[in-house]
Amino acid sequence: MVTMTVAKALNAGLRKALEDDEKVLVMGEDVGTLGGVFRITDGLQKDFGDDRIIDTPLAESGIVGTAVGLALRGYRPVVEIQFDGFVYPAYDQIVCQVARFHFRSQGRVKVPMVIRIPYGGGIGAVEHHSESPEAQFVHTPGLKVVTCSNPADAYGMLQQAIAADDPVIFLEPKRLYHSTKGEVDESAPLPPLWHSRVVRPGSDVTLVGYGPTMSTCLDVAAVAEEEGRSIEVIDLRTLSPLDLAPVIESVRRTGRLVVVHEAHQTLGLGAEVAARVTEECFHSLEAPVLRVGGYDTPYPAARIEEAWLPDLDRVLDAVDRTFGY
Amino acid sequence: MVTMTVAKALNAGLRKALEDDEKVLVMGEDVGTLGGVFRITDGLQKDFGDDRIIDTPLAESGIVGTAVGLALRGYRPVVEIQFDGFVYPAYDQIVCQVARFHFRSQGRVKVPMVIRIPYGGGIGAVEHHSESPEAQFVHTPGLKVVTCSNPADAYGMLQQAIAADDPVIFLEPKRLYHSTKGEVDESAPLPPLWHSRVVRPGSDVTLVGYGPTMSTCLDVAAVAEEEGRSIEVIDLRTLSPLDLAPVIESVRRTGRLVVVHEAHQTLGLGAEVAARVTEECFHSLEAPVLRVGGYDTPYPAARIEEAWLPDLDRVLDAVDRTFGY
Amino acid sequence: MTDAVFGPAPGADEPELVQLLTPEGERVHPAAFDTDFTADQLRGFHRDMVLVRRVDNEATALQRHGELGLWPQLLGQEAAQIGAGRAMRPQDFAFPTYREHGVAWTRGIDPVRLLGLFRGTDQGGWDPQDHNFGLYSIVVGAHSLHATGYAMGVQRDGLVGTGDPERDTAVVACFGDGATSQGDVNESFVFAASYNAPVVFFCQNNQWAISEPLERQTRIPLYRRAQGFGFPGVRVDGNDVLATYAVVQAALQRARDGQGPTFVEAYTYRMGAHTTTDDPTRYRRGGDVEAWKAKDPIARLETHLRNEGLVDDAYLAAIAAEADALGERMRRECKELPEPVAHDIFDLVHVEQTPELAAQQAAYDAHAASFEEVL
Amino acid sequence: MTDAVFGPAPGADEPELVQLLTPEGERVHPAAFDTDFTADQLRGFHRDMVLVRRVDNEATALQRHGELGLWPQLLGQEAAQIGAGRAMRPQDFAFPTYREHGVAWTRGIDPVRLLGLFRGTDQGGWDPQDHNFGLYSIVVGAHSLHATGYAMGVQRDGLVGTGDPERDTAVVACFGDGATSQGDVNESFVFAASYNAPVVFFCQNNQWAISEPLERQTRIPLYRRAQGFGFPGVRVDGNDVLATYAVVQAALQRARDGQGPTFVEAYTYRMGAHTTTDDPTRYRRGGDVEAWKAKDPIARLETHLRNEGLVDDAYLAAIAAEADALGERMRRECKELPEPVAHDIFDLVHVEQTPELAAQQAAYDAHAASFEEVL
Ligand SMILES: Cc1ncc(C[n+]2csc(CCOP(=O)(O)OP(=O)(O)O)c2C)c(N)n1
Ligand SMILES: Cc1ncc(C[n+]2csc(CCOP(=O)(O)OP(=O)(O)O)c2C)c(N)n1
Ligand SMILES: [Mg+2]
Ligand SMILES: [Mg+2]
Repeated sequence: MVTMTVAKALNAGLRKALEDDEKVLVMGEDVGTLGGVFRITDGLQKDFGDDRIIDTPLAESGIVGTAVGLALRGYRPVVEIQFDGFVYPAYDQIVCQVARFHFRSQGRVKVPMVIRIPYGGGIGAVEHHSESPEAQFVHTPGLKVVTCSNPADAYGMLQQAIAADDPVIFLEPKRLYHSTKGEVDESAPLPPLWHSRVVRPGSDVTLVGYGPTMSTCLDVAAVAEEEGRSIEVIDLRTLSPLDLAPVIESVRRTGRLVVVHEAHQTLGLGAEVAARVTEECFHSLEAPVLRVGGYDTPYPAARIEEAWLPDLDRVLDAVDRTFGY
Repeated sequence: MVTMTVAKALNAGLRKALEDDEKVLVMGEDVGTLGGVFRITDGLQKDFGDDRIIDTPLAESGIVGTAVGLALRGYRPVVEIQFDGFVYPAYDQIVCQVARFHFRSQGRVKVPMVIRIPYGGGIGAVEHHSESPEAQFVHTPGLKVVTCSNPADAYGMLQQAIAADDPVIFLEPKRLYHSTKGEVDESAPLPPLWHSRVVRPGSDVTLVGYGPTMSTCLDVAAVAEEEGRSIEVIDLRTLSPLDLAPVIESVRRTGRLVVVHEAHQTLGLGAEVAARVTEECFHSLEAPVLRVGGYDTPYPAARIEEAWLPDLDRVLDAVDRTFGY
Repeated sequence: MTDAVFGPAPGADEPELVQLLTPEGERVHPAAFDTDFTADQLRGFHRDMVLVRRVDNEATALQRHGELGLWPQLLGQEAAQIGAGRAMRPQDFAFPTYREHGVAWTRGIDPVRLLGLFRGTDQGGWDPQDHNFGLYSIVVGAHSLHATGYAMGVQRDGLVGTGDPERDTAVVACFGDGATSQGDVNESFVFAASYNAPVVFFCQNNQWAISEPLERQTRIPLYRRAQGFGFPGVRVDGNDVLATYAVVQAALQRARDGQGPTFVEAYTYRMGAHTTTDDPTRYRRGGDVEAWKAKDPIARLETHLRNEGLVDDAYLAAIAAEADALGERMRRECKELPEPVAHDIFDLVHVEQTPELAAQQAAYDAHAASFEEVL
Repeated sequence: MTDAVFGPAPGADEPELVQLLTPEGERVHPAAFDTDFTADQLRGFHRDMVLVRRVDNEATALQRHGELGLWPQLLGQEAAQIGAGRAMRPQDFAFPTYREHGVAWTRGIDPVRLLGLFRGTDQGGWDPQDHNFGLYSIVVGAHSLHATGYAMGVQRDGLVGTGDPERDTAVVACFGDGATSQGDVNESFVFAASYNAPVVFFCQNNQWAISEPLERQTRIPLYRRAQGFGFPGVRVDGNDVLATYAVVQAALQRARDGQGPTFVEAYTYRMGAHTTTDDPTRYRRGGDVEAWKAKDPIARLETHLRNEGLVDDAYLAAIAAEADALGERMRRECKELPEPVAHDIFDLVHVEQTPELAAQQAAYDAHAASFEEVL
């Protein structure tokens, strides 16, 4: 058991993956000498060489496109996109190429690769540095999409994503990189990748989040408890496939569900969770599923991001509203 | 009143817009001499010259990016993307530039432009030619997204989209281009752009579609009527902003709602409609909102596309299922 | 255009083509790239071109008869494709566009396998690994990056510059003149140059991107694009199979030797429509087709072979018969291509199927079964 | 690298820089691009550079004091930016990146307006139309296409080649060495060449893209990229304000005259960090900074001005005092920048607000009000 930050856990997970399989490569802008702008790849080039830890030209489509070629040649590239807002130049490669190679080839070809994206807001950054692009990838068949919310998951899920034979979008809540510490047992078996997880049991309302919003969700549960309300908190972890079994089981008990994410509310992941859970739990629901997402504006200037992002108050408010039906 | 196809109506609408405002430009691959691969721009270059009807190099990001520059210079570019599947190379320009210029400039700058995208399946095409990318644009703040399902709307909505001061994604159901005829009154006032419309009144179930699925929806209503069920059919027309007022009004009467689209079901537009309508009509709903979308696989080979696309039977089946709760 | 301050406009003059065989079938010997061919090689090129032209004609006819939804014709580009394809070694890997029927032929892909994509029975009818030949790429330009990445993999495998002809490996990215405008293609030049990757960019300049003439994409000869990225570019007569072979072979050898990327512009002409749904009469310029007909790739080699006494009427009749048989087989086997099964697609999305897709598959099956019961 | 078949590798040799003023402050007279400057012009360049360096230092300090979230330093690139910016006419339009504080200065943007983006109070503090200067662009390369499109608009407005210096208009796209790898930038070369658009691609090669050295992006001098697209490219000493002015001015005039695009590579060095969050000690190579210090853009012009007797201590002290006052004003006014109001953002998404956003705005207002009541 070692205590480490999310950033360090990701670094350790990458290191382990590089040690375990010599076909694993890391590539992206500034991932080499610099160790990445967030230092997630710190020290890796020194230890694994620049054939495996590859600084690339400044072109995201080029990075993902050449990673596809490397995967076709039998490698397992782990691509770093420097910030969420810079994944869009690679969108065509991700959505039309990465996601479809296996399908187009009638299942003959594999393109195992991981696209790591530091995502989400709350770090006071300039525009294009605080986005939550997950819904667009979840809507895309052929991609798997996961996100971690703590060091243990960061360490374990990244290794499993790299080991998976399917392409995985790995979303890293950048706000937690250096702020969130936790215990990581590097010798324990890795936690399952494709499952969501109840992180706090409760009986009155179900609260679902993932990645950067998990700490808000847990804060809400703590505050609500003082007010006498018992909230069950679930960390989705895997966004595609969506593992809603624990959510459905929970809602059948609680009758109420609130979903939280930073992505824009319209067609954010909450819409899908609401639609599916309502279909599965129609007779159990005491209130409609409520969503707390980023507003449907572009991500705003940093000095008002806290008003824009889902926070304790907006989530608590939604919890309250579920009792108003 | 003239009877024309959707293709011809779009051509007439473009021609009218070009006549009305000399700042309107048309640009894209093969839109000039050829008149576009679907002939939507047929004859325009001959009449308006190659300064206004602009054949572009083969680069979608370049097309949209230069259109942004033209809009900043005071023009109103109407961009043609040759097929839905080729919009993704321009995704960064659309999502990070077109959609945000006004916002980033604190409202000082306008980028009036229309991006026309022939979309949807059912034409027996090879891969990348049958996609429904609307959800991704609806999730993007700063874009407005509309689609037409008949010649009169094609003619009127396109002109209004071009006249709008905001960027508009204009989705054209390519399957209807030459197959669907209807009356167009070129002298009548244009129909409102930002409103959905009840196209067939009914009382037992509400059925919502748009663009290429409208004829299926109307067929479903006709068949259901024979079975003694009265279906109210609504054509959304505007996907962003979503005009759900008529849907909500309808569901409050019918208690049942089915949403149909070709886009992949997960995080397709149906998810948002379901989430919002459930929130607004919680106590009126007799059944959960059901969705009939494309399956969550890449668009398949043409010989099975009919099994993949929402069709009469799958929609009827969903209608039936709303009575099973 | 010349400028007092900036000097002459870069590279707008028309260059010489590398040519080994004139349109009249005369063998010429350029200083660079001259190559000796055996009689078997020459006859082989001829046979290849005759057969792929037949493949193309047959597929076009199949489309007319409603058996295919679409067919992109290669007519006129046989020499470029056969020359480039035959220059490859088995271990080399090619990433094609949608029109690479000739290259596919040289990689041992049965022409019938090409039809599935256009018949709508599949989206890629062969295993790229079996033939070292990628799937046809519909999105213009995207695969150029795949080729470059694959070449980076070859480098990491230690398979450049070993000196072992059985092992040293090169990669080919095939694309058209229009594709050179795409960001992805230019990014592949950046990456290939930056890593000195063993990739040959093989551009068939057939003068058109659907209805748009070359001038819309570039104002200088296309092969000079490479200069801007720091690697060599060459224009070769793409209707001359010998020259295309020689130039591509040299470029591949450079790549295999570890000298990095090369751009080869095969200067040719699309004699047919863009695809069977295209109507070139709307945009073609008078006389072009006639002028290019005089440069036909097959006719010139046939003249040369006859002049050299390497083929006679009997030989040519035998090849024609082989083509007839191939055409006949294509017609038959096209209709026998296995119909896709909707049930299966849910298995093909991922290597490891998700519970969601399993559920959709089950729902699909139940829905389909409910009809079988009714019928 | 030379190749027996393909000849020498294209353009890998290092070129001469266009230079009008040596690092030692000596005025030289190249055959092309030599230009006469008035004393006022020379003093103006000097003042500009001193003031923007102060702007840059002040903003860096403001970041250290927590008043800005981030600041991308221009230190070392003053000559490149002032030279290019001053070469523009009022009617010309520039599309900047995020580091263009010097160009912004020449377009009459109050330096305080630059701070909002980095303080987090706005995402663009000026009206592009008022200054013919676009918003800072964070997405590397994207705005190069906007510049090209804008230039296409200028063409359509009939404002090239009229011969009227008040009307003929050129457009400048500013970007860095790293940006040249982006598809968008290369596509802007394609479009600009295809339409002969009046745009100058002004590339500040400051040797680094964050931690990545120039060699990762290109293996030949960057200005030669333009050759591959058929328009001229020039490398100019980006630490020489006179040379940069002269070259950019000539390129702009070409554009205004209707001769199309030009690529100008201003060869310079980023003396500071990439931004205030960057740690260049992790990647810089020993001696580089020292070597470039000797080429300082301000020092060399100051030497020249002194040698020519165009400035004296009193003059320089006055400029320093002006810089102090500017710095002091920036410190004060930075803190006075209006705080953004969350309510307002719902009004800024569209020209015509949607009912959905009106509803979200109302919900936001109600939520915010509920706290005001509580507090
Ligand atoms: C990204 C993308 N945009 C547009 C298209 C539509 N399209 C198909 S082929 C083609 C022209 C291609 O021209 P070129 O690269 O010269 O190849 P050729 O067809 O002449 O062999 C276009 C525009 C596409 N397939 N992909
Ligand atoms: C599309 C995109 N990818 C990545 C980044 C992150 N990023 C910001 S600046 C930079 C380096 C830019 O280098 P260069 O173009 O040389 O400009 P410089 O900063 O040196 O002025 C990178 C990678 C970005 N802003 N945009
Ligand atoms: Mg072509
Ligand atoms: Mg730089």
